[in-house]
Amino acid sequence: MNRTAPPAVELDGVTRRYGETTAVEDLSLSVRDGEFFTLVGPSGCGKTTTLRLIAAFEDPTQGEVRFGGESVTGVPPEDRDVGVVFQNYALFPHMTVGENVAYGLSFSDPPGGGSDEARVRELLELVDLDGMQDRDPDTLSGGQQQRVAMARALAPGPDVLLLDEPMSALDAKLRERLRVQVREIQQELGITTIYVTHDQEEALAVSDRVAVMRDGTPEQVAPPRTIYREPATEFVATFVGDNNVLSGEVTAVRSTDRVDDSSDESGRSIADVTVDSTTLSVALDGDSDPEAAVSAGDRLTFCVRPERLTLDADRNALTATVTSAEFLGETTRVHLDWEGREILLRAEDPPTGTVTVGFDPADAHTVDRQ
Amino acid sequence: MNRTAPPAVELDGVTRRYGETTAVEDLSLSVRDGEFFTLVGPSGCGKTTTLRLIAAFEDPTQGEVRFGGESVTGVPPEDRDVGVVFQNYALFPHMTVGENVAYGLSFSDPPGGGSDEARVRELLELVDLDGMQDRDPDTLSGGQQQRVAMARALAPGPDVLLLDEPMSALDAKLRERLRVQVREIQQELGITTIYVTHDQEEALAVSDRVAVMRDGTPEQVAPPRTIYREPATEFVATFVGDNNVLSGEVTAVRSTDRVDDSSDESGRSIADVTVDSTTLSVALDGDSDPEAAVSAGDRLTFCVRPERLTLDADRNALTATVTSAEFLGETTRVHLDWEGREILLRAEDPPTGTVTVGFDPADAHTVDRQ
Amino acid sequence: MARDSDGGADGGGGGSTGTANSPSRERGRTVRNTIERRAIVGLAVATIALLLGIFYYPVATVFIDSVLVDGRLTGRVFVSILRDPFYLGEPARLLAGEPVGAVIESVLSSDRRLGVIGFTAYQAALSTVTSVALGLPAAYLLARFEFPGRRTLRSLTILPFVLPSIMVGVGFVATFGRNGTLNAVLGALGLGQVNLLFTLEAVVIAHAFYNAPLVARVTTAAWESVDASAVETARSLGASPVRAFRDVVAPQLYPSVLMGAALTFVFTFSTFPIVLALGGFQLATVEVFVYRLIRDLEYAEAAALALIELGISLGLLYAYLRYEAKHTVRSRGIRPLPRRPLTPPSFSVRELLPRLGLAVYAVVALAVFVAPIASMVLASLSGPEGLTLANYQFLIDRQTTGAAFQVQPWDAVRNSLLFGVASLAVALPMGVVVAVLTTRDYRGRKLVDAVAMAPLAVSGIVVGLGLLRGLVFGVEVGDTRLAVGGGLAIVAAHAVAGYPFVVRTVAPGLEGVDHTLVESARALGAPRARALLDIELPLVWPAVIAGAAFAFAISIGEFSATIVLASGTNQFTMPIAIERFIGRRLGPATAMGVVLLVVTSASFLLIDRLGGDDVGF
Amino acid sequence: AGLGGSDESSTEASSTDESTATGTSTGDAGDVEETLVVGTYSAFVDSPSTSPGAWVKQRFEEEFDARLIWQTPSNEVNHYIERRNAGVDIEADMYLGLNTDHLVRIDENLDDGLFAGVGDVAGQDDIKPGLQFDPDGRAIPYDTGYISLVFDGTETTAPETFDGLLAEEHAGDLITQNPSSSATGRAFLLHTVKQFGPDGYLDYWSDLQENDVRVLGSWSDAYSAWSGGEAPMVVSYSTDQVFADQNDANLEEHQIRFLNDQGYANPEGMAVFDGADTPDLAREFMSFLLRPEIQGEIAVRNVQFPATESADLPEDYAELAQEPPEPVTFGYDELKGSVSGWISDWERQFASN
Ligand SMILES: Nc1ncnc2c1ncn2[C@@H]1O[C@H](COP(=O)(O)OP(=O)(O)OP(=O)(O)O)[C@@H](O)[C@H]1O
Ligand SMILES: Nc1ncnc2c1ncn2[C@@H]1O[C@H](COP(=O)(O)OP(=O)(O)OP(=O)(O)O)[C@@H](O)[C@H]1O
Ligand SMILES: [Mg+2]
Ligand SMILES: [Mg+2]
Repeated sequence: MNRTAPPAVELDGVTRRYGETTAVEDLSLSVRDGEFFTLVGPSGCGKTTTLRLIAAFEDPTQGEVRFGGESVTGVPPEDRDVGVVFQNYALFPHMTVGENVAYGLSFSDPPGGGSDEARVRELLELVDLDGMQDRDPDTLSGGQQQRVAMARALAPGPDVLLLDEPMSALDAKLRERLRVQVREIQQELGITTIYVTHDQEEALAVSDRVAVMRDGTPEQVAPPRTIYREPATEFVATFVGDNNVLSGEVTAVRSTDRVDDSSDESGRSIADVTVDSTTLSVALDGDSDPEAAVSAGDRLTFCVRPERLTLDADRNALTATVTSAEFLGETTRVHLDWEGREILLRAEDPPTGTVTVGFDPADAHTVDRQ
Repeated sequence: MNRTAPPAVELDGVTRRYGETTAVEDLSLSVRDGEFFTLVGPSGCGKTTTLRLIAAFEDPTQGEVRFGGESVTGVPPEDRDVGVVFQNYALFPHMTVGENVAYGLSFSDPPGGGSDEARVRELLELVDLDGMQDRDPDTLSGGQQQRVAMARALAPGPDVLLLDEPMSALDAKLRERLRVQVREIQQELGITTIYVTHDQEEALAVSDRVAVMRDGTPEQVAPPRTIYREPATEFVATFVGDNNVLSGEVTAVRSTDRVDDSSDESGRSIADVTVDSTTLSVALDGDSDPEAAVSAGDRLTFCVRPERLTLDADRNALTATVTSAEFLGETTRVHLDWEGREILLRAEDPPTGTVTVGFDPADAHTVDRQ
Repeated sequence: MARDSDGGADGGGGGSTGTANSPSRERGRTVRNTIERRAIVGLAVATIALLLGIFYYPVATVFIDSVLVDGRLTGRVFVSILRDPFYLGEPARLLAGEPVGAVIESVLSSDRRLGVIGFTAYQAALSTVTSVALGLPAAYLLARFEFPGRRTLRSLTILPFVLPSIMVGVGFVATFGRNGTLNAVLGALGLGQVNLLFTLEAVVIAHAFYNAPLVARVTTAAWESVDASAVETARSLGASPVRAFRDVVAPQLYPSVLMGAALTFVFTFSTFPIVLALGGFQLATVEVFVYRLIRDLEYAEAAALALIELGISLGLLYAYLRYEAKHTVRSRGIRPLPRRPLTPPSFSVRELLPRLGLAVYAVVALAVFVAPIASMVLASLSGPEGLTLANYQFLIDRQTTGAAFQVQPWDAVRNSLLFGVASLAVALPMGVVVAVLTTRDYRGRKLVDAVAMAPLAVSGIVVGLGLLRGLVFGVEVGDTRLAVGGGLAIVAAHAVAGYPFVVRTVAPGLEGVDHTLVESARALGAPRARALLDIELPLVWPAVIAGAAFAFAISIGEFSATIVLASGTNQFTMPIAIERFIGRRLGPATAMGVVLLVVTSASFLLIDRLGGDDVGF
Repeated sequence: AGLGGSDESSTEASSTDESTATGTSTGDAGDVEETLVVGTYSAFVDSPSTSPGAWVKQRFEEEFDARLIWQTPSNEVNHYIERRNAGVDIEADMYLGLNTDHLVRIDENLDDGLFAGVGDVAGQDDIKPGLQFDPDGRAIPYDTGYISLVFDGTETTAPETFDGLLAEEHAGDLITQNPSSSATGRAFLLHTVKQFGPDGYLDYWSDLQENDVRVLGSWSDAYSAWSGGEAPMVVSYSTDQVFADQNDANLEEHQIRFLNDQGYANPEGMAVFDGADTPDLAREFMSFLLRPEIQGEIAVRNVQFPATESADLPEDYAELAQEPPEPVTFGYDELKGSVSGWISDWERQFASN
């Protein structure tokens, strides 16, 4: 990855309107060459539209799309070297599975030499559909169709791969395998991949960077860890993974206070936040600039991940009642009721009745301050 | 739930072929009255076909479907009293939300007496869509559409509810919220529910029992915890959640040996299994019948969940190299290479380089013995 | 919710006691359900009965003559036709026992004989190709471009369908004749004269006049249901717009284009008045001979010839239906291709070229479709001294002073509309039921489908005679003779003639409906008939309307059955009035023709409006 | 005769009940007065220019205190042949508009004929001798037409002889009609048979075809093509100028030519159906039609020539309606057994592909 090179794909102030609806608004994004870039966001937030703008299926109402630093305005889809997998698969209904996959090869030679036929076989193997060459798409199950669409898009070895929820109909195992494959192919060939998914875990697992979109604009664009651990907004905090968001008034700010022996960030200030009648200690982010310093009287919104809550803790202790538990295999998600708020907790063996949970102030992350 | 009553839905040796393809083969299942029964399995394993057979959208090539102990062969869908929610919701696009929900009431009186109108209101309330009667389905978001489909299926008070991946198109947040709702509605109404999902976590979270299907037949039918903790086959072990499967030759079997202070199963035998050149101790399941007792020389296949592997353990220590790590938010999935085998590990902060992992013999579960 | 026991479906499952329905309500529901449950079967039986009574039986009374001569069963009539080079051309010599090699050689030679049947097929094939060539650009225009009046234009494309051949003859002579508009224009442009009339070309163009709109309508519908994302995917895989069209769009249009082509072939294969009016006897088709033989009471040969004609048409339809079954794609047409404005957004070659092509096409269409119709209108307004309303005055006079046994223009209009609406009301359910039956999966369904299409393919002359024998004369039952005639019989005959169009338009629609919608309805308790009525039909409403328009058009244009079945002049329709008003001057007939044009245009606009925003076809 | 038949394309119009199952009713109107049902071709009662039907009906009913009902089945006399073949009641008393080959066709196809003998009809003796075409005495002629060429004198001058039509200068000049669907076309064909003999007419036709003769479907196809200027000559009736004059057309454009000074006569006859309900009334009607004043009026209104010598024709009628110097026609005996062969041979030659 060459960071000084121009971004592989860049959207600059792009807006796309459909009549009254604004699907994408003043969107600026840049995707680096060879990057695996993921768009997540609630339904209708403009993910598909963004991909369509990149693929030239739509023209921006305003703004510009650039590939490798050069404007591609007016360049038709077939000349953009993009591979696309649509949400509805868009398989060619009058072609067999094999013909679908081979279609893109009629415009270019298969990457890596070989014959078209070999390439088709190779790709169908990749998506676990060996021997299905001659089936008609409409005799396939939903997941099988989706895999054909994946194989078809990969066949010509595009420069940019646009994937619109390409695995929503697949089971976790297959999805993992495929995404690892996609990731591998992507790295091997250096394909820039822009991926839309509604599976946040998937977004975190595969991406170099993730853009969390909302109402046509990204709320945060960052590497997965940052998205998960330092969400920029409350929306991002709750949209990606479980989270407990609390807000209250800051009653005091103490600085350079060593919070806890497990905390290794000694330079952080601690705020005392009163949520309803309970006062909780929250570590403030160290790098917040001085002007934005939190002071008493501010309203602070912060979040604590469920897995950071510990049972029978003594700091920031909340006494709550277990309302339900969901067995998730690896852990159990426990729903607690704390003074009318829902608090989520992870546990291996779910407790029952009334429990006390607490968290290390350093595990709290501030998402808003007023 | 009345266990002496005949099963609400029963498939007896059902086979369904499409030309050359066998979608479902000699499938026998019985679903108890009021149970939340989930089918999971890889794409194309026959889940949808199974539901379609139950709903009479397909006829079995062989075998019989029984409702409440009586054969329903030849009974058309409209007389089977089943509610169906499809993956694509299949809302009637030319009807409003209210009309969609009311549709099923035109063939029977609303259960409980009341008027059709009251019933529609009641159901829309149930699915949290009060006041949306007059909207057109295509102005609703995916999640809302899904709930309309639920309400519509529930309206005539079906005996059995069939759900085919009703949430696969929704983002994780919404899916979690809805599945809790589905489960609540199901329990409130005590309705027998057969649920298809490709999301294993979801299957574990909501079901009374789960059937893991493969190639048209169930590999294991059991409650979620059993499926996760005591998978019957290697396939189940790896399909539901991550797992490390190892197999080797049994060199010794020691019994009534207290394995470890954390283990509370004192009655279990321990087998020493040699995998390649490493000998590992594996606790054998206590309830295995005497004839099936493991003896030296057997080939044993067992599995250990990644979250059961601990770093720097002294028992069953394996020295492996970290090959990659996937950040999943809550934890990180670490891929290790141990003598050419992939070993998965869960860690909060992924280690690098060479690590030693180990596991408690009681955390191993035998899936096969030859 | 009152559910308290284990499962069990009413009527099939066991053990269920838990529904809260009172027994009487339950019974009411059961009665209604029983009716609904039997609705499809009932309608199917009624349809079959109607077809048997109004079509198959009457037609059989004629066809039987081909094998039953003087009370004896014989195949000799067929043999003699098939051995007659006059009918069958060179292949006849095969049946006459000549060596295969010699026959093949002569078939390949330049002066081969086609025979009447061969020639008929040849001109039908030419007409089909021309109709497709003239229909596709129209489909392109209607499906892919947005412009004011698009919907009206699409509604009116069906007009040629209802025009009596005499009107078309008048229009064509005035347009393509020696002194016609075309030559006037060519002359004004300093180009040479063309002599189109009385050539095969004239006949072929007239056939295209009738059938290109049909091709255009069905193709437009298919084009509108192509999913844009398939095209986009092809583009992203490297296909240029032209390649994407060829590889992705075109294959999805083939079934419809072929359907238009198959119907065109069938219609032009049994062409009759147009060939003789615009071509001449040297271009005589099979139907001309069927007519002559029947007129001369040579029933055996006539019936055999008509049966051969039918066999060829049905064979073709069957082949088409087999193709359709294999190639119709369940369109997931979620997002149709967007229409482009007719005015080019930019002046690039890419934008200009197709529009330029359309402009050229517009000139051709003007000559082929608009000019003949305009000529008819002009003819109706012309007299010996130039423009006049005398011909319309004639209609008014005939209405006010005509004798009771003469055709009255207003009565004809009223009857046409009445029969049109009534036969529509019969043809729609018939067509829908047959469409449902033929879209189910069973062996030989395409054969059933083809047989159901027979009303399109049987010689009109045979149908007329059959109706006379089978219905008007009736059958002896005991002492009384059961005969059928009059308005109801006309309506039934029109419905039989029109319903195949409903089938052909609705069946692909039904096949394309997402089956989970129907399944959802049935799981909710809807019997098959209700699911059809509540879900499928509303969803394929545009196709239903399209079929309705065709069925209505067929009824409006129908001649031979109407005149046979009418019990008096007071049951005559517009085409009969036109025929009656033909005299030494064509003015009165063309005036009546214009009335027909106006009345049917208005009807079609109205019918299409009922179809809502997106009327397919 | 039966009324209420559901099939005939014309009856007493709106007064007819529209029962759909019939065959038994015998006319509920006019129980007292007698009813005469006359089958004919539609142009006789309903054509856009003039037709005698209404006038005849009115005069007859006034005088005879009977009801006259016109029936105009679309396939004309074949309709009654079909009925007889099927053993269904004929429902008409007589037929108007028979010609020689109808009789031939009937006799060739029905074992027991369709018509009764003429019997006692006053006025028969006035009929021009050459027009009687039924040797078996069933049909009486009531008018006749002569088939000739009509040509546009401003474009060409028609040749005087059949051979003249083969001249280079008349290439593509003539339009005629299909002999099986048009009376004029059939007459023209028969005229060539008359001229060249059964062995020679096909050769003549092959020369004609080489000279680009057009054989269109119906008389109106041909006439409208001719009117439109597609060709300057058309086979039509020798009364053409009567119409031209009525429409104030240029008579120069409507010239008549009798080839070889001959005109093929096409007499139209009437006959009573075997088993008619009111045969006497039918015969009274026939003699009514043969009366001089009626003959004259029919001729004018039907634009034909009267069948009788005694007809009262307007003075100027002969000026426009031309009679050939030498009428020719084939008699019944000549046509019987031959005509269909002649036509089908011609067809096979002309339309051979
Ligand atoms: N052709 C169109 N006409 C009108 N509105 C449109 C069109 N396409 C998209 N929109 C609107 O634009 C917005 C963004 O749509 P888009 O398909 O990009 O969302 P998305 O993020 O892909 O959602 P999902 O997760 O449901 O697929 C939505 O509100 C949608 O209704
Ligand atoms: N109409 C059909 N014709 C031929 N094969 C079919 C048809 N329907 C299903 N199949 C095949 O039957 C098998 C089972 O299909 P089914 O739809 O039941 O799978 P599924 O478990 O629901 O898969 P998915 O998770 O992908 O939806 C698949 O291999 C599929 O290709
Ligand atoms: Mg989308
Ligand atoms: Mg499925």
